[in-house]
Amino acid sequence: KQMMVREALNSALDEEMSADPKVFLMGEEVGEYQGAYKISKGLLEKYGPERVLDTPITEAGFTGIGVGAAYYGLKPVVEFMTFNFSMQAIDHIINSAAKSNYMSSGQISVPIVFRGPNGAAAGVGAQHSQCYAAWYASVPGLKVLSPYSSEDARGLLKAAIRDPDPVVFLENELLYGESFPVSAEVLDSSFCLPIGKAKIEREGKDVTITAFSKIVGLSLKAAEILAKEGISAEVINLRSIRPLDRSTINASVRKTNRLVTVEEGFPQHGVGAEICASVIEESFGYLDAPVERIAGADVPMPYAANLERMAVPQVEDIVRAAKRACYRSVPMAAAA
Amino acid sequence: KQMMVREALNSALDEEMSADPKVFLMGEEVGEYQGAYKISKGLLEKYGPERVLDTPITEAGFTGIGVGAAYYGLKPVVEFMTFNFSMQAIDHIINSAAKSNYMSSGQISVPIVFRGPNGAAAGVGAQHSQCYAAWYASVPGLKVLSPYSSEDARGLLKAAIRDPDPVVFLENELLYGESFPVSAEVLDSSFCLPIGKAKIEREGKDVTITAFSKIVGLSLKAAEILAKEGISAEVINLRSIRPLDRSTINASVRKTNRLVTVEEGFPQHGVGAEICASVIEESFGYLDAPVERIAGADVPMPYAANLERMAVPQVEDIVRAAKRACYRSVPMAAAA
Amino acid sequence: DTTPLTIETSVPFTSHQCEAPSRSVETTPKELLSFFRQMATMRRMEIAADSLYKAKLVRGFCHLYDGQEAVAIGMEAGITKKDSIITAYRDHCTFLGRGGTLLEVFSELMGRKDGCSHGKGGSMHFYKKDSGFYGGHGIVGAQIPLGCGLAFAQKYSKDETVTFALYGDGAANQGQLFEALNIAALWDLPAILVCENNHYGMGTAEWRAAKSPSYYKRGDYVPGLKVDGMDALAVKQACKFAKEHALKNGPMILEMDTYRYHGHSMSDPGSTYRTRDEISGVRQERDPIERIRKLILAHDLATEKELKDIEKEVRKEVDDAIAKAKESPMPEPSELFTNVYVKGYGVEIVLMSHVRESLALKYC
Amino acid sequence: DTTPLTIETSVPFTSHQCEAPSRSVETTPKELLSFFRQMATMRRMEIAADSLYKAKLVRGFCHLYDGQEAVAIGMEAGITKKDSIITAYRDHCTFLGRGGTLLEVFSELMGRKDGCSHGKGGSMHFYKKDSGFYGGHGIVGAQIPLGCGLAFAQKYSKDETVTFALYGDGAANQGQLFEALNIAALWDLPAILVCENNHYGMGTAEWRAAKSPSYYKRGDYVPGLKVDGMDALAVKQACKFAKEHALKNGPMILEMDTYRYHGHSMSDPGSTYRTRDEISGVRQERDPIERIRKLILAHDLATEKELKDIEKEVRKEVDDAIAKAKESPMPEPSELFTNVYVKGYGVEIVLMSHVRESLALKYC
Ligand SMILES: Cc1ncc(C[n+]2csc(CCOP(=O)(O)OP(=O)(O)O)c2C)c(N)n1
Ligand SMILES: Cc1ncc(C[n+]2csc(CCOP(=O)(O)OP(=O)(O)O)c2C)c(N)n1
Ligand SMILES: [Mg+2]
Ligand SMILES: [Mg+2]
Repeated sequence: KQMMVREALNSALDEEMSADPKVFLMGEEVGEYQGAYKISKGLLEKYGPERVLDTPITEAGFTGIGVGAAYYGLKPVVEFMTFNFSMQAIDHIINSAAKSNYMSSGQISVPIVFRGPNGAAAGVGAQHSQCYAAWYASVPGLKVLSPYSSEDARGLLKAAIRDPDPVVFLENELLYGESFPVSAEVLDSSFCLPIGKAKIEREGKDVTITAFSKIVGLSLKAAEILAKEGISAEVINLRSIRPLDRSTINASVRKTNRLVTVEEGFPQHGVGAEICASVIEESFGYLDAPVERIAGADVPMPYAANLERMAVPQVEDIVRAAKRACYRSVPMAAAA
Repeated sequence: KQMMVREALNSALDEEMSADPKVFLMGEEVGEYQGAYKISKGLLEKYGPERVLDTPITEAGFTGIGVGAAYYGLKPVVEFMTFNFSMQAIDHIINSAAKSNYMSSGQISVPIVFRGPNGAAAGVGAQHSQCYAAWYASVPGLKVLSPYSSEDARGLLKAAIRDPDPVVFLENELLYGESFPVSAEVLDSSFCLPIGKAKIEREGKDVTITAFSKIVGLSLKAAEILAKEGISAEVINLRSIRPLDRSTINASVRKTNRLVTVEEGFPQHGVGAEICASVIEESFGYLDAPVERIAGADVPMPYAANLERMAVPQVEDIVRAAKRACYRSVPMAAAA
Repeated sequence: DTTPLTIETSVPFTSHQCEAPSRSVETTPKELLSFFRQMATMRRMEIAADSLYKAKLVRGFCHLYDGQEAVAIGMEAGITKKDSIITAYRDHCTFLGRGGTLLEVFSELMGRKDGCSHGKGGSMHFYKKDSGFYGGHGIVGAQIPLGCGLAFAQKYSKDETVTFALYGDGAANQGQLFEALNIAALWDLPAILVCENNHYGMGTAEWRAAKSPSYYKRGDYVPGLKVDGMDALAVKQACKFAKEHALKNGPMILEMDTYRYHGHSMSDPGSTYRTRDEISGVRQERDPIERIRKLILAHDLATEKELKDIEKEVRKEVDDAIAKAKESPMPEPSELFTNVYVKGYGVEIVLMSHVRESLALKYC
Repeated sequence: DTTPLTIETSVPFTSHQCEAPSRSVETTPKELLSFFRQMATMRRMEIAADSLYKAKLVRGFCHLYDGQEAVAIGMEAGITKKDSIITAYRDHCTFLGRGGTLLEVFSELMGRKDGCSHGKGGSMHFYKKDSGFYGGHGIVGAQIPLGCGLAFAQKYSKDETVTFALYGDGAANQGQLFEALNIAALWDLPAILVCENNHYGMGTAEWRAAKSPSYYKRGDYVPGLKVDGMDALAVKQACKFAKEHALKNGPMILEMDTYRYHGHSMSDPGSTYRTRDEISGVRQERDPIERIRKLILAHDLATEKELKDIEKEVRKEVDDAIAKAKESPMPEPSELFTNVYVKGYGVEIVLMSHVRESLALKYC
């Protein structure tokens, strides 16, 4: 059976709301409009305006309200129309949500989910295209998930809602309409994925490729091309950026001895940098080539189609990096 | 001659305000109160309330106003009482300041400085101790500086104010009262440091230690201890986190073949991770040991003195890491 | 023809903490005809943008202004290009009003070199600094403090000019409005906050988003005026009044009662949260262009035929601009890395471009 | 002694969008005596905290509440522990009012195990969830939406309780207040926004930070009450009134006219931006404890001697608590890593503790 990511998210929300009366959804246009991207379609009708709340365009205010409701024991799901707008509310995500359980020595837990599309969509320009994975995942107290497939979307969103801690859930607008095969297990309402575990999407032995969200798809395509050229790439879908599944990543690198990290966000202090450091810390002696880091270009997102294409990683970039990692055993600098 | 960091910042502000009538200072308590940490002492009296503006406690509002004034061509210096409060205004720093020159193809430049104390002070708890270096320095369009000594403070703040781009200037409260020797050159009103250049604070040949802000001091102490044990450490004061001076760092590592990165901020996606990745990318073949990454503990800052001490890097942590890097040539994981 | 002409506004102004200006607005035949031509151009331009979007020549978000033209036009008539304007993402017509060209608009929409942002900004990020237009902002509410900052700079520089910061009814609930307004009032900044109340923020009717939808009273302590935003002359009168006020006494709020015919952006059909009757009712009774057409005809300033000819001319101008824009090249690949910083990437600025070596291989 | 007693508030309430409650407040001798004892305890506690700070036993920030005690006390008298309270960093007395102990206060201030946050929170981060106290927040203004969120949850859970969200005059300018209030009003949340107007936000007098310092009118459309915050009975009356209102009609604002004797925090002498005369004037004429003392004496509910004895007892309680707190151990080193997440670091949660291996070496 095939399922769209949109449906996967919608059904996960629906099931968790139906299972736990403490779960409610709030955000801009989530109710009457059925969600700016229709993720919450039908939920208002089903659960009523007490549990599906349209908010004004005031992120700081409604996010603070969500966090306060979580203090009290409810389980809010706060939708950001996109994560770019979460910056207006970031103080509540960091200072009010992530740190409260610690500051109160466990008195005030914050079971809340912040979700919405993250990163680049298509042609929406610099202010609407930022990836917040690295920022949020740097903060102790938060968990940060980023699904790729419909299975991920269902299993991780359900895990996030059930989790007692604040979870930042980074979706991708361009995936909403993509379909993925789903098993009966995935469709079962009890289905849930563990937080902090990566998934090996494709096994391989020559080079490890790490990716999350939409980029997993590109990496899989790259792996296919590489296979044709005799390079067997292992593709890791991170799923969880915090906690980062260091053991899966390191185990893979110890097998392949080569690593390409791919992400859409800005390079500096990105997820790739962290993965590189994690591997250097744990598997330095196993690396046969420098880590190849592919990231979004270090510029605000341009609008023009040709520039935009250059600014985000493409399949060919991944292929090229993997080849570099495999064919070249001298340091990159010497080759450049 | 000795000069306190506080004085260094104050004199830099004073001189730039006197040199350029477009420079003005705004923030909470910067005027009549002389600054929460007295950085702006005397400036209100000297430049009047048109150029030294006390604002209400409304970071989003006054930061937006600062950025708007910079659009028009003024050169605002916006003080955050601490950078923790910059989260209320971060959307303006990122979306309104960093991206405007790009989005407008160069029409709207944003010559503004955001400054204030960053990172941990002493005993101020989880909400008042965060380091924002890695976040801001991930964003194209921003420059991010972090001074250690009085020389740094003067030279970098003057550079920041004169720079045509938005600069995030991360000070450290615990350094304000520290004195450093300053040369006549540093005291000259024309003194200015280049943005994007690190400073080798101490030359060495066995191991490279990178640090910024207060941690530079700890690293220098660690280097002294190491020297006594026969290890010659090179200490790099980064000064600029963005642009990061990759060439100075890599040149040093190519000489010492060992690297310890130190910072107070959270480890994941931190400055250390980036430096590690930069060195792996450019100097992989030169590394004789895994990079040692020292960072703040991966927890919100606790209040209790004993816990707080554990949460921030200490001299002994740096010494231990440097020794590990020097004495051990097998991978860390194998040793652990 | 510049013979003075006095015309009554459609409805009286409603005022808060101030005395409303007169309903009698001074104008001239010339002004009315130029209103007509400019608004017709804007209307035509937005309709054309709609088609280009549907033809997939425009990407991403695209927020159209048709229905609201009188605000852009009336405002310009009341102020000068030395005054500053800043607005949100619905910025095509505001840009045109400031003197931007159709070619710049269409080129930007299609991501071409001749765009006002050389294709790097897109629909939401138009600018024209040389005549005081500071964008084009995508984050709801952000332009309000930014506008107050422009006003701060005007006052600081003793320029005797003012800033108009435009925002929607949805944006009017943003906390940063209150923060900026408080500071503007404390510092007597020459800032005019213009709420373009088109009665919906995306799919949310004003009363569902605001406990008090009296946007002209948003700051208790700041004078405000409610204006028929479909009446270009009323807008002109209000903006003149507000400018004078702001130069003397600091900030003021103008609420423009207006309407957007299109959906919120191209992905919104615009018909699920309001009735077709509501839309056609506004079109029939309050359309800003028709209002001016009627005035022109009533005062015998032109014939119906002459007005139709203007519309034909306008249509041709738009078509020509589109044709030209389509020929405008994409930006050079190297433009990806320019304008991140003012001085570009010099020796001092280490670009991490090698992170994606491919870029360098392909284009540099 | 619980014989009813009716006492007039010091000054009338000033109201906005509602009818003010009666100035006649019902109380009892018992209540007045307990007000006296509790406020004396608070006062003594804060003075002791000052000394501990100067002795370097308390670190970082330390914001004292002396002068404002009537707000904490009066509020508790008007509500129940099922209602929620949330406040800013000036939280010691609010915590005590909710039933927290002196030992917990002093231990927390000194970063010890017996602190209400086991030493991990510090002065600004006190909590007592079991009696509805949700902190203790360090970011100016943040507690306002958080408080509205608590109220949301109360309404959602049909608990028939309310939340009091306390903030300062400085915080009252924060945009998030307006955002949260708007939502609270749209959704009829049982939230009471309590502005503790002590007339200074750090070194900034209210009128320098707010164009309109009528904090009880902050939301145009929301009823508000200005209350003498130095009069515990007036505070009680207002809080009762507000609670009833909020359960029926949604949010309400209470402005408490109060005063802090200490500087903003321990680093602020508190005398550069206000005169010593101003401070001593308030002490002499409006002190909340003296007001209750006078009432007790005027109504012959106790003798001066008895009140002095209470003060002595209180002093001893405080000293004892400090002695005990000093003996409380520092938190275990392993506590560094607990409570980051609810379930601690299990197999699933990979702590990056090896990043600072030293920690592991030393303590784990
Ligand atoms: C902070 C923020 N939140 C959400 C959005 C998404 N968004 C864009 S426009 C819009 C509606 C704004 O309505 P209004 O202010 O009335 O302006 P109008 O579109 O009607 O001109 C929303 C929710 C955004 N751009 N920024
Ligand atoms: C967002 C933010 N900005 C600045 C500060 C620093 N700060 C702490 S308390 C304070 C003054 C607050 O005054 P007020 O709201 O009147 O409360 P009071 O201290 O008088 O009780 C300031 C500026 C902060 N904690 N948070
Ligand atoms: Mg609108
Ligand atoms: Mg105050």
